[in-house]
Amino acid sequence: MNNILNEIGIENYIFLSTILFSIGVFGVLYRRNAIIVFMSIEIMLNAVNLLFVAFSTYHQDAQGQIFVFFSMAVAAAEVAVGLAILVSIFRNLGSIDINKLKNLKG
Amino acid sequence: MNVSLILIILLVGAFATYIAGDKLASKVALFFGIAALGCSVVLLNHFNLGENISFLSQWINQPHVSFSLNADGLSMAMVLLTAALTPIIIFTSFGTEHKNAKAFYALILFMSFAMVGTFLAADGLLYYIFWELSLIPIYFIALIWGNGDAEERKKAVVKFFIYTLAGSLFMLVAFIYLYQKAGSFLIEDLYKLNLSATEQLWIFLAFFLAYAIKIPIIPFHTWQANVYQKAPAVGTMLLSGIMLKMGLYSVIRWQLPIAPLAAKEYMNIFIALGIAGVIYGSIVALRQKDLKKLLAYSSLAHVGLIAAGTYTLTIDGLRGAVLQMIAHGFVVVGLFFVSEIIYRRYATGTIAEMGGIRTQSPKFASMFMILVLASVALPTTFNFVGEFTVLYSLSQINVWFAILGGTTIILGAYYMLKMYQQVMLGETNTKAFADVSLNEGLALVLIIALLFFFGLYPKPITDLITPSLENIIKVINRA
Amino acid sequence: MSTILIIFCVLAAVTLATAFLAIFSRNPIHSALWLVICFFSIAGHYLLLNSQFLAIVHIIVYSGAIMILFLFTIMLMNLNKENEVHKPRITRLGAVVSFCLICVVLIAVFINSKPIVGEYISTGEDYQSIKVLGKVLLNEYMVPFEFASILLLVAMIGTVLLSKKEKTEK
Amino acid sequence: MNTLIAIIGLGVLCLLFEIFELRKAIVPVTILGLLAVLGLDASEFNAPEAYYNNMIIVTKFSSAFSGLFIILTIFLVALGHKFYENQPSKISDFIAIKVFLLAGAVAMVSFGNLAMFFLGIEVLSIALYILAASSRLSLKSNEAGLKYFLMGSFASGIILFGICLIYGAMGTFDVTEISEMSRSAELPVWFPIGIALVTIGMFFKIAAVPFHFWAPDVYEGAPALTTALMSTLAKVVAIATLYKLITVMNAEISEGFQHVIVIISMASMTVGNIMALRQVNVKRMLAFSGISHAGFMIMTLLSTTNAAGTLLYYTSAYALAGIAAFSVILYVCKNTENEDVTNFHGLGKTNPLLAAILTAALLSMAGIPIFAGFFAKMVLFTQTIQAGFIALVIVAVINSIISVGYYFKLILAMYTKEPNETRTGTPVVIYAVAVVAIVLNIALGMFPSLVLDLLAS
Amino acid sequence: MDTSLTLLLLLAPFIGFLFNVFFGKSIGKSASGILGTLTVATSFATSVYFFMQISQTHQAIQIQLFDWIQISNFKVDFGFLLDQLSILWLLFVTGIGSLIHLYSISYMHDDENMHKFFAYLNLFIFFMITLVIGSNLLVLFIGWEGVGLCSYLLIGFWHKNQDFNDAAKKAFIMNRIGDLGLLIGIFIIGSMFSTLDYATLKTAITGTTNLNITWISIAAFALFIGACGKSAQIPLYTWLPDAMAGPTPVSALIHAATMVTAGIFMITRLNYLFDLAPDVQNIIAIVGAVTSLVAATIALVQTDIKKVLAYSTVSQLGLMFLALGLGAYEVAVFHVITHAFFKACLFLGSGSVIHALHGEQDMRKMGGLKKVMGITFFTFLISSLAISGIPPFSGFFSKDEILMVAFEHNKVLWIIASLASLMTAFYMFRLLYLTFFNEFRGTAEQKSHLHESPSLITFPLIVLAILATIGGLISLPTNSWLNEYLAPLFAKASHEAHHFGTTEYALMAVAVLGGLIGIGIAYAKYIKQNIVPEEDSQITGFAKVLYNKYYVDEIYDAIFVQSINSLSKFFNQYVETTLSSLVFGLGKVTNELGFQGKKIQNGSIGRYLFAFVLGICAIITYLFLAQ
Repeated sequence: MNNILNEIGIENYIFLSTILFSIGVFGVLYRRNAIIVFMSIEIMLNAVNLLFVAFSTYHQDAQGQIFVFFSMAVAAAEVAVGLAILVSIFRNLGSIDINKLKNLKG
Repeated sequence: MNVSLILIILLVGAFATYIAGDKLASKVALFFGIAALGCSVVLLNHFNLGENISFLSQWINQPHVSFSLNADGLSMAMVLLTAALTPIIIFTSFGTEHKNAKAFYALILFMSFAMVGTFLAADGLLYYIFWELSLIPIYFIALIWGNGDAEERKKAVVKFFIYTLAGSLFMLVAFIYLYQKAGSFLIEDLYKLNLSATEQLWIFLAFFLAYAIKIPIIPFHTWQANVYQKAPAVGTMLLSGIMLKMGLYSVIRWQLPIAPLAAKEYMNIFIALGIAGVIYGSIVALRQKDLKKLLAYSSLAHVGLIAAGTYTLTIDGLRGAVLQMIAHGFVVVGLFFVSEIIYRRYATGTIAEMGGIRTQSPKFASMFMILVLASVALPTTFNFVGEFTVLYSLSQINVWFAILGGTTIILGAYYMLKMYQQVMLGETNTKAFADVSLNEGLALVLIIALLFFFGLYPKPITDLITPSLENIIKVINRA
Repeated sequence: MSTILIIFCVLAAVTLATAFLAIFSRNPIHSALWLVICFFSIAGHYLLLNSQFLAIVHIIVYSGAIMILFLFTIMLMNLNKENEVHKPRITRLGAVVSFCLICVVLIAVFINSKPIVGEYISTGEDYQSIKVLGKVLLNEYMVPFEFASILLLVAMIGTVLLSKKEKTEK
Repeated sequence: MNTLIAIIGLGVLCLLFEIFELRKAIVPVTILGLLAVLGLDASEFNAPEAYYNNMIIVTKFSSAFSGLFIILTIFLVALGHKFYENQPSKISDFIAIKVFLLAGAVAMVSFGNLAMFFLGIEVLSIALYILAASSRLSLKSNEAGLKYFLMGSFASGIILFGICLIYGAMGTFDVTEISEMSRSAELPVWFPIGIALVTIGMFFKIAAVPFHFWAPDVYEGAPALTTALMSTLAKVVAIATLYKLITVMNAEISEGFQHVIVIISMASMTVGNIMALRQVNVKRMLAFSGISHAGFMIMTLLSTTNAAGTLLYYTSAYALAGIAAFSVILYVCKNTENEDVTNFHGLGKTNPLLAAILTAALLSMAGIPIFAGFFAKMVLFTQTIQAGFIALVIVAVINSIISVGYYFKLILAMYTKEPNETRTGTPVVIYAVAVVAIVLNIALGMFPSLVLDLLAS
Repeated sequence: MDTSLTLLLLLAPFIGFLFNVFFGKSIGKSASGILGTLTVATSFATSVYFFMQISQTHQAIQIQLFDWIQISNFKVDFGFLLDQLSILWLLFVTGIGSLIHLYSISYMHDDENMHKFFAYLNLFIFFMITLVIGSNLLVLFIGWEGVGLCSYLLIGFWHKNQDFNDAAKKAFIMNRIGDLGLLIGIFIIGSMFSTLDYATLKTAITGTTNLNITWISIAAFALFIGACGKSAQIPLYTWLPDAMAGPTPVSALIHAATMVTAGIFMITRLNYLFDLAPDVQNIIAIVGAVTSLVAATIALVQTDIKKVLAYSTVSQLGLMFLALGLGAYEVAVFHVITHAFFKACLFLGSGSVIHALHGEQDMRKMGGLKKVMGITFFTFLISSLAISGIPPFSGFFSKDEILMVAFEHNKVLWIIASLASLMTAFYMFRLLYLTFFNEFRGTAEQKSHLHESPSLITFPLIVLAILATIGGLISLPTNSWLNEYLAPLFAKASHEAHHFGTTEYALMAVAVLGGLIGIGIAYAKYIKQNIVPEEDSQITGFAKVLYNKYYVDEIYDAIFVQSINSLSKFFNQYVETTLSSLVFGLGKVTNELGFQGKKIQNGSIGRYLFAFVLGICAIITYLFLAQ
């Protein structure tokens, strides 16, 4: 069986992941809506997941894919906790604009 | 029996004092102070009999640090000074009420403990620990029991603490560097090191920063006058009587033998700095309006001379410096006690508010006069012996050093007598001034007696310190 | 250019475009929907790389669970109508700068590195079927697998803790 | 391994206690349980072994640090007894989360596989996000939680990316294999980049400059007990893990990497100390102090071969002092809205014992002898000079001097200002924790070899 | 035996001091006075014993008590040396000291602190004895400083008056300037010869050739500065006139007879050293001559009776230094002794006058006292004749020898000295006439109280007057007992070689004539014309310069005191504050940085993350792109 990467090249995956990761970073910085910021972080994690799978194929090794499972678990857990925090902020503040959260500074 | 006993006595004393409660604290502290003195005398006896009273035990394996206390003549002399002054200082405080006395006296004993440790330590790190440890009690003593405006005092004391700490941390770096070279902090191993000239210079400067601030040598003295003024009398006495000597002692014990090449190379600069301190301190003292500040600057002048003596690297310089250190310790404690006696009666340190005290209190006036004279190194007082030896050693380096350093006997007389005149003489003061009480008198007489005794017969101390100083000179000249 | 490469390029373009759109959309619901598409395209990549199981899991977890959670929250907070005022220009500029920086730096590093020469290894062994994955996960990776449960447990307790009202006992 | 299992079991037990309505017993039982775990941990100390395909590798390093974590957790749990007395329905959750957090921490120092490392760090982080935001009615706490969460997730993303690149380079997550491979062949550049990214992620966790911005805000906003946890346990775990990561993967520390470490260390110390000078809020001040301590701890990375003992000692000294300090802060600021220095005015008069303890703790952090903090710094300096970074040591020394400025601000407030309120009540647990922590600190100072030699090879 | 007697000699006054300090107040004034006197008398008796002994044995007595100071290359003992010179000094110190103590019993009787006065006097004697009998330079230095201290204490005896205190302080400090010189000299000697002991030093110096003359000269010069301070020579003389603030017996004892001669004693002691430094000797001679002239001119116009005597003392000391400078040590010693007699007598006489006038010292308010104070007048007259160099009084012999020596060496010096002598005669008789002749010019109230002083005061006067008369006998021009007695001390052959010829007689005649001219002018002015010096404000011209002592005090004040004070002000106001603010400044800068830094931490997650990203980029770039 042929390694699919002979067709595509691992570099391309790396570039794709990097750009996707960077988009995530960009989103985190760009948006002030906390939910979108969360989503951007999910994009970052997914970019890495993609790379894991690509490397998994590259090495012909299952571990990379296993790691993606853990990564997903982590993502899920983070989202759950993050949204819980967000909800309680929304309850207190009536908004999830992270620019309004500047009470702690100095 | 070894020297750690005296440390134990002082440390136990500090705890016992704290436990004894406010009422008994002063007496318990005095008891332990005297016990420590007794112990040190007994130890001296053992030492003179040639017994080994040093103490060595492994402490930290990696890095290699030992709990090593070494008692040679020099250390013993300094320990005796501390042990003698501690009970005297505690005794002088009897006339003043201190709130939270248990903590106050415990801190005094603790400080004494740390200072004795500094004098005895033969391991660089141990020495450094004691050195730093002695800062904490004096910080609290000055801060909590000091006088004057609280904000001002805070400023002065914090400056003092940070400043001295800053200096000593560089010393720590130097020690670590030395450890790196020698593989041990033990003084004998450090003495054996053969460092390059550049290394020695840096080490020397790092040490110098620590000591110049502690001693203090100009221009590192700016903390001194304010702290002396703000600290309570006891604190000032501890600072000026003993703590300054830690710096000078350390110059002899650590700085010079470890970095002799640098010391020799730049000797003139450091002597000149010391002498500049003499002249500068004296001149600044002339216009002081506060008695304690004036004494602080006089202290600056005197230690400047002592420091100059140590940097001559001659046996005379070192011997004179040590003698003068001890003498100055007693005199300055006496003088600060005098200022405290006045403070107790007039509640002021401002010289302008004094005057005309002599007619009201002849005994006090006489004792004050004697202390003033001792401070200006009148022959037959102990200070003369030291000052003479130091000046002699300076003259061996360069006559101009002796002449410039010798201006201390002129300028010193000028500001001290001027001060005495303004404080004590003149028309009888309108405010009543009770003559010294029995306790006060006793303390002063004790100090005066010691000054005269050793002024006429310094031989015991000279004999005690000379062999160890000769050893140190030998180490300095090893390369 | 082989078919696979073309597929890859299309998928990549879709992924990146939808990711961008998710971030640029004013309406959070739109963002979420763009993001779902993005996840699907990533699942497409997985399929391309022949890891079907992972692709399915990915869709189930991300699109099915996580994004639903997002949407649920958005609805709960009634955020769908919010017209977000844009951040001040300096912040946007900062975001763009950092995007460019991190992109350029990372890509530059990767380009700088030695290119992989020659054939990619191909053992021919099965390494990503459900069977193999299950064996690896439950044998070698048993401990992390169990430990992941702790992670989820903590998240669960935490979520409960954050939302639970205190009993006013006094 | 047994330690980890036991800890998890204990966490589950806590949850069960809630179900069986045994809330009163939770704290004591947990403490007892943790003590037992500590014993278990100690028994593993001299039995290094790898479990389950190298997922968990118990070494002296891991058991020593685990021991430290367990001790810290005991203190924190004990403090929780008082802290959560108004939230009885949640106490089991809080305690359980802390125990699980401990599990994550233990996993982080005893990982043998990057998966364990990643899961461990996520357990720890998620638990911390929750704890930071746990005061749900307080906007400050919410803000702290969100900030920490957002930035923490971001950092997790970076770490994950790093792990991915390592995997890409090595084709395995097993550290032993990675270590062997890193030694032999020519590696793709992914590996060092991966290491760098993981390190950066860990720098975030230990709040090193320039990844430190979250710390002051989060410390200030989070409930005091959580701040205590973050500034002691979390920081210690993170630096220990980073140290282990770098040593165990045998990442060749290039000269450039050393430079980076040196610069970050200097920057952390300087920024942390200078920023702390003008803080009014004590927690915030300690956050900056923590940043500067992070700078100190990072110095150990410069001599990876033999600095484990030093790191253990430094972290123990720092954490114990931190626990003691936070106990006092908890006591003083229990009923106040904020943790400003003004609340500490006159503590020396109203409660001399606690004032003395806080003073001792601050002195230890400032590195004044006989307290463990001094020896920690001293040993650290020794090692760094041995490694040849004398400039770094000099910067560190200058920073130590600056740090005295703000530590003493607090001490001055306690001793020179008049008290503005009378304090009543003597919470025994707080006293006990504070006293035990500071006694341990001083004991470490008196006998540094006890800890320093623990990890000597 | 010798040791214990020496100790008795030394310690008797010290015991008196201690006793007076501790019990003086309780035992009463007279008792304390008598005690003080007796202790000094004891010392005198012992001195006489030693004098007898040494006259027979010609053997110096050396006593070592214990080691004192240990220096690397030598050791200083606490030891005593009783030889011809020290015993001679002892004799007149304790002798005159006893008389003055006696005198003081009455003189100070009205003072509430009389016991203290005697304590100080005793202490002074003690230190003076130490100075004289010390076996090395450092013991001498003890006495040297000790007498300075006593001088300080006694000048400022009436310590309620701050002017007196200022005078005391001035005396002490000017002395200390000299002391520094002495110390430097001691250092140089110590390092050159590794000893400070007179005996060893003498063998070391005389026994060695090719000595380093430069250093010896420097040492000699330094020692001479010390002598200048103590013996009130230019430029360090200004303290002595001010020292008259002390009670008159003090002026007599310390500032005329004994302490101020310490410089001469020291130089005589170290004559072998000075002999090797001819340049320094020349300086000494010139300084001495100039001092004698300058002081004499000032004395011409002073109106304070004690000030006149003070300047006269300075002038006479100048003559002694002239002799020292010319190498005629025994001549200087001779003049020291005669001067001690007549000057003590003069001071005590003036004290008697002041006593009678209840403290009045201004000569313009005296006059005509001859009638009421016969004994005082008579003794005063004798002493005045003696100081003016009128034969056969003692002063004639000693002064004549000085002039003769001067003539031999240098005519200019001789002229200066002669001029000074002439002036001496003038101002002494001006003083005499203004005080004792004509009519009383004081208030009526004072006049009613005028009386001759009690016998306790007059007795010492008489004794001293007798000594002033016959003192010259110890060293007659042709047959000098003194020269013989002192001969063992001197390295060079003594000056007795000068055979008496016409030159000598002519010189003698010129000297006497000078004295007589001075007396004559004074007579013409103050008896014939009955001039009374003007009020201070009316003095003009050169007289004003003289009256204001050439404004030397003011000049010194401007140059030294003011500059030190302004330096002190400068240091205090600028240097101290600058240094202090430098240190504080560092703290402030850091603090300010902290304050500014707070602005960076503005709470915005965006900014934090931006920094995060920048950090990542920077690190990655540095690690992987920069190389």
